[in-house]
Amino acid sequence: MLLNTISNALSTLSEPWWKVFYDFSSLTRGIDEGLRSSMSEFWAVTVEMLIIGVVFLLFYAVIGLFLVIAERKVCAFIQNRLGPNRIGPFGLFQTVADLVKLLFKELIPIKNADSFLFNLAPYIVIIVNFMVLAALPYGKGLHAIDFNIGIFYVIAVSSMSVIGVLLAGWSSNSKYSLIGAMRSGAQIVSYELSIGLAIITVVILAGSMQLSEIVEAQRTGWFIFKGHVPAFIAFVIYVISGTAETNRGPFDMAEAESELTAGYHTEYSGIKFAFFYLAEYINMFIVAAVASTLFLGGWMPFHVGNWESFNRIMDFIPPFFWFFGKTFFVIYLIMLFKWTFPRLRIDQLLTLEWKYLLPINLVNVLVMAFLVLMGWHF
Amino acid sequence: MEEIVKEVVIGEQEEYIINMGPQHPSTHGVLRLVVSLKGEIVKNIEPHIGYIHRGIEKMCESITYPQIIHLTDRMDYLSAMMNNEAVCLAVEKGLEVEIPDRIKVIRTIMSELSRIQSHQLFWASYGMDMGGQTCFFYGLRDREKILDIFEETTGGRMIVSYSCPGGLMYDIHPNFQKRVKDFIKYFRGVLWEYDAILSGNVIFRERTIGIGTLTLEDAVSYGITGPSGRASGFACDIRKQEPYSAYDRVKFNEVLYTQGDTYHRYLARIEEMRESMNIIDQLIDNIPEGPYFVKMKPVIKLPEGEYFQRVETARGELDVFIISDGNKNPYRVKFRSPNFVNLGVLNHISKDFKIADLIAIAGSLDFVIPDIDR
Amino acid sequence: MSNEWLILFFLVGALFVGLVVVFAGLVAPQSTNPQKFDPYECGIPTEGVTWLQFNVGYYLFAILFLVFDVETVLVFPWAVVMKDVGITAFIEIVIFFVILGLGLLYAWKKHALIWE
Amino acid sequence: MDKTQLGEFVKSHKPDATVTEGRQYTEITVADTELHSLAKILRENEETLFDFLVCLTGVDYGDVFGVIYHLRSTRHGHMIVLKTKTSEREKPVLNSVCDIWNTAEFHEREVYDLLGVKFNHHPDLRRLFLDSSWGFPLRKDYVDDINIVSK
Amino acid sequence: MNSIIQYFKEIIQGVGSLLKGMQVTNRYFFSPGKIVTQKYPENRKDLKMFERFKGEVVMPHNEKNEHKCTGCGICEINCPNGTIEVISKSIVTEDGKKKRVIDKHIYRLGMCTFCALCVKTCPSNALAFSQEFEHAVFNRALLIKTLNKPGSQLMKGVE
Repeated sequence: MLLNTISNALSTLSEPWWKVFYDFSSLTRGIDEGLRSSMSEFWAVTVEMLIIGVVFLLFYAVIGLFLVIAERKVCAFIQNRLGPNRIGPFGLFQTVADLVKLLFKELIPIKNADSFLFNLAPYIVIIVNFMVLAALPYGKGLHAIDFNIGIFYVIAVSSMSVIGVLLAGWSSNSKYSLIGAMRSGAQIVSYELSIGLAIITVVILAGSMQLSEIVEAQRTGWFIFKGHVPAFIAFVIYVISGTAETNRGPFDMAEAESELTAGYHTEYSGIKFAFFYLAEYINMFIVAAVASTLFLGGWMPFHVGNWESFNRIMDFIPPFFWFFGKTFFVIYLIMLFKWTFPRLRIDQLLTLEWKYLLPINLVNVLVMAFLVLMGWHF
Repeated sequence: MEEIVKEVVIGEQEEYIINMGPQHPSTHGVLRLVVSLKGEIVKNIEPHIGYIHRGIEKMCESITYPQIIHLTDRMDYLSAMMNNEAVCLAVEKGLEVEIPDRIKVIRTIMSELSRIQSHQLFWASYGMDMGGQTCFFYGLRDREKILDIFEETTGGRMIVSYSCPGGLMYDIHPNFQKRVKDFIKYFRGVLWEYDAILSGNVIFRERTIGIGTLTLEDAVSYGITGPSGRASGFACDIRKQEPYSAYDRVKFNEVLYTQGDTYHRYLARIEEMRESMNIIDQLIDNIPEGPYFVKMKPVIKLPEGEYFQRVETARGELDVFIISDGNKNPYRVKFRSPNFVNLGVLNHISKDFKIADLIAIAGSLDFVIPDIDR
Repeated sequence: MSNEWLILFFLVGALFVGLVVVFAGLVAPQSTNPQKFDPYECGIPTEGVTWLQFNVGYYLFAILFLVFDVETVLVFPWAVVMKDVGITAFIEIVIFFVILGLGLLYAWKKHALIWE
Repeated sequence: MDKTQLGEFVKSHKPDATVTEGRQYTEITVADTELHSLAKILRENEETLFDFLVCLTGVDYGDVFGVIYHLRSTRHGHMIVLKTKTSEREKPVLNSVCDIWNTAEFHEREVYDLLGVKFNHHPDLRRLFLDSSWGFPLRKDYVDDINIVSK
Repeated sequence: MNSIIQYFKEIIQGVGSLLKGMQVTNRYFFSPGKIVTQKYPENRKDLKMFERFKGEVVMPHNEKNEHKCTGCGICEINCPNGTIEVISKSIVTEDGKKKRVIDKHIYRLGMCTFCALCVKTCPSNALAFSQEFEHAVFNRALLIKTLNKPGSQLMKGVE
């Protein structure tokens, strides 16, 4: 019956099926109307919820697994290696095999650990991931929840995942984990600020906190170009502090494998460890997705002034792919950071934030405000 | 004499004691450091060693001199060539054999290649200690080329057993000179990457400059030799002080710094790679013709006496001290291994730094644990 | 879609973790070796208590963070309406930022920004 | 100073010491009670200034234990060998030179570990490599049927 | 003022050094031709060890199943850790003389340290190193090998 309604919805579309990639709103509207017409409102909402839940679960799993293999391949190529190459073509299914392996591994309860918090920590990091993913605009009309304070919500919720890390480290009853947790605590009290201020720069330009409106405001040009130098500085600061927020190298002090063996997730085994691992990658995706939404125009294609033919070719690429292309570009940048730089020390981390990023950011916000006031942006 | 042994107090109660090692990614083997912390600040370090103590000195007392060589490979496995050479030089000194130039020059080239590959591995693993995993692969990639040269000539990559009392096990392979020259050319071309990725990196510099400073007085008093000592200004290069093999006929600079911090210990090794390449450049084209082995008696018996040979390995001064009673087995063999002595300074220089600094400092002293434990 | 839908995503996340953990608990082996349950400390039994009170010097940072984070929250609504309100908003925020900047400078000069 | 001058220098301070010109270095044999004071003189005198303890070796001579110190001066570049013997085999005790050269701390611990020679005034004299249940493996009369395979 | 210039100089230098490192890694990412690792079991066919590679000690036999080992035991004496054991037996040759020949030349690969002393000191060059490097077995007893093949004989002319 469900398939029937979907095919009905698809047949009601006025355009060919591939046009869906250009605008998802007609598809979603079609499904919604189809469901409502064939059943009561309660059931229609329930089925919609089921669809969305399953879609996001699949999306989550695919993105997570893909990013893990992508990271392993990227670092392999950077390091003159082949990378995983055994399972599937070019080792593409390596992560699936790893996941299955982790699923069948023993979950070791640590002696004297605070078992409630110990088990709670993975829930926190994963739930936070899902709640942020819900608010991102993936393409035209492909937006689960469009808050009017979207970007504010994203930074507020995404910083919650550090609580998961803190809990994991603290509850493990391991000294390495505890130090890792303390370090992640220091990280949260720093990089939250930079992200906030970098985003404020964009909000000034867009005049809105709603993600769909921010994307829409970039129809005439991406903010990174529109906002001149301040927008670029804000982008750099955002990427740096985003990397720090996700606990990735070179800011991976909380796990610092050469100092704390594995930091906060030393004691986690099997699938519980996999959650942290997965969450790290989804967090990276979130940071990159937000960066591409705010600075690189989200799903907006790349346009150059009045080169009509060029712009038409760019329009031909569906917005959906524009979004993921930009996101993966930022992800590649973040991966390149991790595989190039040595790890910072905890006091350098704080110095970087408080003595460099924060003052620059404050001035940057003022400069941007001045530019907008004068109308000097494009 | 009366017996006065101080009572030992292990740590204080309010300190946070963490075991680093033996199963730790950055102790490079089975070194165990019991670290007392205050917050993240290291207050005391107590090295516990001996996890792989094999009693090489004791074993040497029951085997003959040529057989000792294969044990020395296993002390500082990254300086195996120099370790072999040290024992051979001591034995040859005792027998008063005249060693042909060809052997001397080949030994010198091999030692310098060995030094380069050791420093490459240092660079690789140090990068990894600092969190930049890519360094590890670049370092090992370049090191493989030297190991291939070794393997072609000696049949072994790390465990070479190349020198033997009276000369060398094998003559150099016909491709040897060409391969070495190719390697030098290649390595000169990629050495700038080492600087681009690590030495010049602002994060790395901030993490190492001014950390774990060792003064000249302490370096001498603690007997820190090798690049670690020279970074503090301690001119301890035995290749200059007591030239052995062909070191008296090559020109090279002793890499000396005065700062003595972690960064300069690191830098000294990078510069030494350049100096080693210069030495090889001077020798590789003029390997004299001649035999690669001096005919020795089938059973080597050192005349009664004491023989002391100092050799500069990649990590510092290796002394071989042989006491012979005239038998085919030595009476007592002592290896003064550089790592063992260098370990003694770790507590002194890493006090009051952070855990991350401890890793940086320990890494910059470049321990090879089998050499500590012997 | 309305904001109440967030509950859905909360539930999806929780169910995802819960179901997978339950599944793993069913299929994963159980060990009987008591040493396996020791916390990892490089293969050596832990000395002393793990949850010891110890000094991590981010108290000052936490306070500074509070100050600046509240400020960021205040600036967000300003940023949205900045364009419409115009020059008044700009002057106000300059004053606001200058005061904040002075605070940061004060902390800097007082060496509060040094982690110990 | 060259080899003979070093010998004369030591003779002038410690008339009881035996000075032999060895193959490589001047070798000085000194009583265990005299060792520490002689080491201090050699370290502190401006003409000798032996500030680098190159090597410290413990030897089992059968009836007694000996410890051999190889010293080097970083300024003058000369080397000297000090030798001393314990007075007995049952309870071998020597004076530590840790206060003169820091590096002796580890060396002496090693000698204590492997030969059982105790060093007075050593700040932290414990077994270094081995467990306390082990014997002293570098002694000539050490037997270990399990770990030493003899052909 | 100076300190402000210094501040910005530091930032520019720092960012510059970071970009330099990223340039290197980025370049390697986009040049897959520089990959140095190999797929090991797949490249077995064209994997060639160096001729002097010390894989394991073997006793070369010629096509008539003859070896050169006289059973003198010099390799056994020279082996530092008892890897080699030469068991000889006495036989009566055709012309009625008693002669000692090897019964078994036992080589314990698990103990061998590849010091090459046996190969170098053998007076009749009976031993050599093979290029074989895949030694993994499931049973440790399989690492104890008898080097002379069953029924093999001493090569003519070797004393």
